[in-house]
Amino acid sequence: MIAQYAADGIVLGVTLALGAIGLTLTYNILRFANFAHGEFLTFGAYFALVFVSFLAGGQSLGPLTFGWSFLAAIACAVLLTALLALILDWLLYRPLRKSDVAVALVIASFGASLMLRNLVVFVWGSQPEYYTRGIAIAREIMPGVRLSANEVFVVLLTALLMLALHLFLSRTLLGKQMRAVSDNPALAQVTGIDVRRVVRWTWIIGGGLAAVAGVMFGLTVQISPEMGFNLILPMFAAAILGGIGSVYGAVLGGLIIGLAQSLSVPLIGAEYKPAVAFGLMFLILLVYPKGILGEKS
Amino acid sequence: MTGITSYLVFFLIQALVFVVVCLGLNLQWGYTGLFNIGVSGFFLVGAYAFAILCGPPYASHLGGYGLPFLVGLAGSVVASGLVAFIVGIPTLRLREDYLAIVTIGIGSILQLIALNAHLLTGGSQGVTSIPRPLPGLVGGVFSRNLLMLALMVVVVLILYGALEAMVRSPWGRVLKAIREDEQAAASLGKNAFGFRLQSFVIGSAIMGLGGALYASFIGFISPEDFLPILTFQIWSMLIVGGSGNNKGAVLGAVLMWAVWTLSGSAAQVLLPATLQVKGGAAQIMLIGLMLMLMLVFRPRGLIGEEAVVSHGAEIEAPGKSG
Amino acid sequence: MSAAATSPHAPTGTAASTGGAGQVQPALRVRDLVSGYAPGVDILRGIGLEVRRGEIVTVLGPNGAGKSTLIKTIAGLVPVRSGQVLLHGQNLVGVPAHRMVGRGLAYVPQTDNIFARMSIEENLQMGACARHDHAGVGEDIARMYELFPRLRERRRQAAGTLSGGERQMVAVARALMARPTVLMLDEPSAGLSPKLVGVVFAKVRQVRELGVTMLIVEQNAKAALAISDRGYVLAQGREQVSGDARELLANPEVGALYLGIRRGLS
Amino acid sequence: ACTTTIGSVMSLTGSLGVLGQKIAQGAQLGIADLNSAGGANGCTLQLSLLDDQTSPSVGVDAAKKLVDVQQVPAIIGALSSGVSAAILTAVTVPGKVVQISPASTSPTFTELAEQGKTGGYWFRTTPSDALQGVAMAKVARDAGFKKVAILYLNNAYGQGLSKEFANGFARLGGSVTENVVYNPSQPSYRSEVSKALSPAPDALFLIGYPGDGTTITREWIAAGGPQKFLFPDGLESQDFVNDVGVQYMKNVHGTAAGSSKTPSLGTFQTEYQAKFGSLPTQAYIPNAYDATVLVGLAMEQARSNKADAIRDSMRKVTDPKGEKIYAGAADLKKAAQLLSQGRTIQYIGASGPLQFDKNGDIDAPMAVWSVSDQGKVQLTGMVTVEQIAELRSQAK
Amino acid sequence: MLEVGDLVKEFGGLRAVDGVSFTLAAHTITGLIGPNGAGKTTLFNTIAGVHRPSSGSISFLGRRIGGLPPHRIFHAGLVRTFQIPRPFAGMTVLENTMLVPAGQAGERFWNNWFARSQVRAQERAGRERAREVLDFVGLERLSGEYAKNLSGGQQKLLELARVLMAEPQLILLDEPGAGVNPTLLVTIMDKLRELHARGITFLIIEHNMDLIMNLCNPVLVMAQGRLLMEGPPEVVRNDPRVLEAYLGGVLA
Ligand SMILES: Nc1ncnc2c1ncn2[C@@H]1O[C@H](COP(=O)(O)OP(=O)(O)OP(=O)(O)O)[C@@H](O)[C@H]1O
Ligand SMILES: Nc1ncnc2c1ncn2[C@@H]1O[C@H](COP(=O)(O)OP(=O)(O)OP(=O)(O)O)[C@@H](O)[C@H]1O
Ligand SMILES: [Mg+2]
Ligand SMILES: [Mg+2]
Repeated sequence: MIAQYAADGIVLGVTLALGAIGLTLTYNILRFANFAHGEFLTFGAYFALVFVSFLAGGQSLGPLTFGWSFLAAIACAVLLTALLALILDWLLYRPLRKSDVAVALVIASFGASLMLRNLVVFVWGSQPEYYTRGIAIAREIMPGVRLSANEVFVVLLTALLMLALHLFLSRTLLGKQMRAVSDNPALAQVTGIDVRRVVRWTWIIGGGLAAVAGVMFGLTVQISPEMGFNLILPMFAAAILGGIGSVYGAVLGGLIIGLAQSLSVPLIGAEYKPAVAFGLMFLILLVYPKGILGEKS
Repeated sequence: MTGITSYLVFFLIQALVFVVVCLGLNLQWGYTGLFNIGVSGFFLVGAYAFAILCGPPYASHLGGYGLPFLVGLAGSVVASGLVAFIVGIPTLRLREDYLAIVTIGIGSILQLIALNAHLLTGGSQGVTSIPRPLPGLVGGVFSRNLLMLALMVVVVLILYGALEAMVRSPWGRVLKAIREDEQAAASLGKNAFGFRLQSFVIGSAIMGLGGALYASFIGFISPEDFLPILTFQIWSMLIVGGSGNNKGAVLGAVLMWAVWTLSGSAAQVLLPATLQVKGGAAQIMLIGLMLMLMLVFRPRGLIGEEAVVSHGAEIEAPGKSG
Repeated sequence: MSAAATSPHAPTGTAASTGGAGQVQPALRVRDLVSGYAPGVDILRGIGLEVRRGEIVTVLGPNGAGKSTLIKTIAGLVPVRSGQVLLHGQNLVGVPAHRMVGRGLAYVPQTDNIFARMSIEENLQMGACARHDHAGVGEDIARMYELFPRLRERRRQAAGTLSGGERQMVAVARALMARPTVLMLDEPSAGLSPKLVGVVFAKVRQVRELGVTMLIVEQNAKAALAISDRGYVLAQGREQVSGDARELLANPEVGALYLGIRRGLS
Repeated sequence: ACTTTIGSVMSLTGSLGVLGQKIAQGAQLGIADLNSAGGANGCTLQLSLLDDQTSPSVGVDAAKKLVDVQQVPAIIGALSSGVSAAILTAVTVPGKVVQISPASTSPTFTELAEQGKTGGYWFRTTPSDALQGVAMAKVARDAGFKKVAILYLNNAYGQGLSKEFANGFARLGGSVTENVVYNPSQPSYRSEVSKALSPAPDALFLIGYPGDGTTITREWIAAGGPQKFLFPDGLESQDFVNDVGVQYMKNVHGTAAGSSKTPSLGTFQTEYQAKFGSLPTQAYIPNAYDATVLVGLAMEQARSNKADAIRDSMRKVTDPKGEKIYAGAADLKKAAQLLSQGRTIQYIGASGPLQFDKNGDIDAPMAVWSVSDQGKVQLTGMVTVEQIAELRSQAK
Repeated sequence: MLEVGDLVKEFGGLRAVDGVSFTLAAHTITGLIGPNGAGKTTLFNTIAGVHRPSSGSISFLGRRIGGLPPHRIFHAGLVRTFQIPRPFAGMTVLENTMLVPAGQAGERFWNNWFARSQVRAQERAGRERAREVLDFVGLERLSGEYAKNLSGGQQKLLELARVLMAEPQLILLDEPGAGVNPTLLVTIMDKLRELHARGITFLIIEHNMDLIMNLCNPVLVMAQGRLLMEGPPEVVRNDPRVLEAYLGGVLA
């Protein structure tokens, strides 16, 4: 039975991880906690929904409930969400960055989150939506563990994206420039790094990953205006637990939070489930004050 | 006309409750740089402590001590301060943004306790019949509210004065120094952790005071009162008003509470009846938009932080002295 | 030090190091420069300055004179209120700071001049990030390690944990990685041991021999003027004295007012 | 002509926003019907609807604004029990204004009324949770379920209902395999579902609202749980059924306050569809309609727009001895005539007959609903007041 | 006065300070020189409590202070400056200095309610002192300026001003001369002598040999984490090892 809870936790954890990666990147490079990140997930999911209804039809792939067209929809959602992130940066965050009041950015992102969330309600309504009406019913994939094909797909896709991101950050010049900007923006500029370009790419990657996370979540749970908002705190917890700025930290943090939440239900009882993740995070921070994979002091 | 006055009195009481909480947060954030996003939790502790201490006996949960109003307030202050103390000891050593996440967690844990610890808090049913101050003294609704308002004004004035005296003193100066560079402050003999803890505990205790006043004013509390949106409300008040400045905190609280409540009426006036049900979403969008515009055009809030914190170090104007 | 020898930005006339100033454009020219931070408060109040190709020019002055502000203004970090800045005859006013490197102008800030959380090697790589010759970058890094052997030992260490002097080495090396034609150094010797000060200034001379023009701000006047061609003394945002380096050093008034030279000491 | 304003505070946003938007339409329809029947005391009625954002502090402020600035004699709302109670203690009771909620089911209000703290100004057109629990137990047994898993929302509604059901079901010989609580707005409920599923129940009794409810139901199905469901009034919603997927909703047994046997419901549904374009297949919409209509009728009966008069007339317009009046503009017109002749009436609401006891609570029958083969939510039976009373007396 | 015994500070595998022992006599100005990265600053940081010693002992005025937090060490009478200045950026220069004196009544928050006149009097006195000190380091004109707006050298001067406010028994100065204009440095050296005459002990890291030679006796030399030698300036200056590793053959 515990194995089932663990599997449930991992499925939730990878989605959290995917969202937390984007969060940790923007947090690290732009130096503020973007509470509107959750809404990037939401918008990503809804954008994909729009394309799914356009590209409807096609054969579903093997045991999955969707076909190739769905992958195309994900790609479109990624692009649009990245664009949304850029627009938000252009209109809101960029002017605020100039005034270097760090917390103004945080509060502004609260405001943006509020507005975007209700924009979704206004445009799409508050009813939950699904990519396919059918429910992918879980099968026993190991003794005592039942997962649906969609859930397995989500886990694999996340692993793939993480690998790609790792290669990108460690092998490309842009990846290094991102770290340089996060380290010392003024010096980065003097060194010849186009800080604005780096910031743009940060949003594109963060927004894009958020879109994928949103779609994955929509695929395994549901699409609703509140979905991103409900995920934002666990995502933050994951990012911080893993250590801000660390991609692997975010993944590890996501998995830990996912597992903790899931296992708390049989072990402690669901009434305190949201608290368990925080309690655990708290304990871990006492041992690793900078997060598990955070920078050493 | 009297109706409007009566409403304004009511509005102001609630706004002043938020002013109190906002002042507490300003001490923590504006003057110490403690990123506390568990405001709702400390507010909750104060409210429940007051309800338990001052309320009538309850059948199903703790309470019934029926203590006098001021004792209740003191109890709330102590209770929330104590919670802050316990939370603060391990967490105030962490990096500032980690404190944020930990306090979010504390806020939600406290809310869950309020919801689930039936014997202590009455659980989801809430706590009823919380007394107003001096219940027997006056009769009418309006005069009772006036009395409450007078009391709130007194509380806010005392609090404001006390806080100003604190933050404009060498004490406040040390807080600011710690915020700027903890290690340098430590090497100049300032016990950073000790000062942080003081500020965190006092600020949280003030939030608890706000909670107690709220409970007493409304007369009923339930876990629904203490959702994270409350924390967000308080933060937006502080940021719009201008953190690092107690005047800003007061102004911001009153102003943002007005926006928050007026936007409802605005939606009602501006939207046709058939659209009113979608008006809720429009209204919240409006609040979000306002907040963002406000920040873009005045990122330091309406009244920005002052250059000089301590009274003793005030000179004419920066750069022109000497 | 051949880093600059093959610099794509190096001016074509490498012989310019001694060339007549009249015919050849100065590498860097500043005219009537006014700039400042807070609105209404000018820090630089009309400064003129010229650095000819291949020259080393030192700027001296008391603390708060505006030396760093001068360099920062040239580098595009402080807005110009009036006046001209020309690099090889091309206008620099209004060019965004990150494009300066591409034009051949590199700069070592006085403070906060390393990427603290990146390793030494990555710091050096960042210095070359406006370049496109990938092979050359590796060679240049190796040269920097020759120049500062200490850095090779610590190549993987986060630069923020280095000692004060080690940081300074990283900062200078990082700027050289860009293969600039004009290099501005803000107090490169601060915090270096006497031996290293000697080494750094010797290197500065070597770099100059290869055609890199240099503008140096220094408090260590003796060491700096010893390798410089000319010097300017700044105070309160204005030029007070300027002239040949050796003459400045010998000038008793300058010595007493700005260089801390007085009878009975040293 | 004159206008009389009735206040309403409902959750149009926040956690109950989804439900609230539809419920508010019920109140709006009530006002429209009253107006086409000639208003109240010759004046046109107007509904002043404010959003409480599902937050007590905002709700209290909205209510106070209605009472003080707009001088309304009655407030319809709020939905959430926490908000309603805050408004009751801070605004309506001290301000002596009638408050009538269509959706607050918490037993707290009964307690408050018994202590005399509502001044008689409190009413609700939905029964307390205590009634529904036993009714659901009976429905579950009638459907042949022996082992039921409960997943309930962690609030007053969920806690109350799950407890009442568990007691009632045990008395009828059933057993509850797992009683799992869940918190609102969690990203996912897989582990709660796994827990509820573990001892292999016959059916799931899910207590909550659409939104999280949809998530849980789908996760239950995805996890391979039996597609047999018990749903309370909070989940009586066509949208909910559609969202989960009609194909999985073949075996649904639901309860909700109301009666399938009155003509009121049909009229209400037709009118609602005509006005808003879809059927009112969600809980509490008829209750909001009834609350509004009752206020209008009470004004008419009392020939006054004063709050105290409305309070005192509330029971007179639901007098079992009076002439039966059903929902819809036509009947309301008739009611106006009867009242002007000084006759007594009994308004039978869209949610069923409404008899207020001294605490402002109603004793109502519970309707039983299910999902038809076409996937439509429909009423299929009812548990009468007497049956409920009997089941409850067995408990004591 | 200060006794350091076999002190070791490791970072990961790196021994930045490797078994250093020395004794600082009261009323001396001791110089500490050594190549970049020798471990001088790390030694300071370990003495001042920023780092915990990996092993070894530190005692000050007979009290063991090894491992105490920095603020406790300050109160024991030992103050240090930072090599890379760390002013309180968002505070004015005057506030930066007025902050320093220990035991200010106004630092206990309740005194600001109940003992206001005492606090006020102390503030007045503190302000006077701060003005004197700022005047001395030449920052008087900037006392109302935000510290972040100071030039690099001015920030170093502010560092110095702050320790002068503290009236400690022992001052550790980490490169007080770096980036400071030589003319001003001459006056600063005069002032240090004056303070020394009043009984304050100094330990100074410096690369400016003028300062070391004129001011310090004895001089300690560190290299690669170890104490290389100790002696009067002339001896140290002429030691071949020092010449080779530190001075690079150039005499100051
Ligand atoms: N936190 C740290 N982590 C790792 N290594 C460190 C750390 N701090 C210092 N070091 C290393 O310890 C050695 C000694 O550094 P320290 O700052 O004490 O040198 P220093 O003698 O003060 O040199 P300088 O004269 O250049 O300031 C250096 O090689 C430095 O890289
Ligand atoms: N960011 C800033 N904002 C406002 N004023 C500044 C800022 N930076 C420097 N100043 C002021 O400008 C003046 C000149 O500073 P600058 O840094 O150019 O001096 P400097 O000549 O480099 O001195 P040093 O030798 O001490 O480095 C100083 O009085 C300083 O207070
Ligand atoms: Mg400078
Ligand atoms: Mg050092």
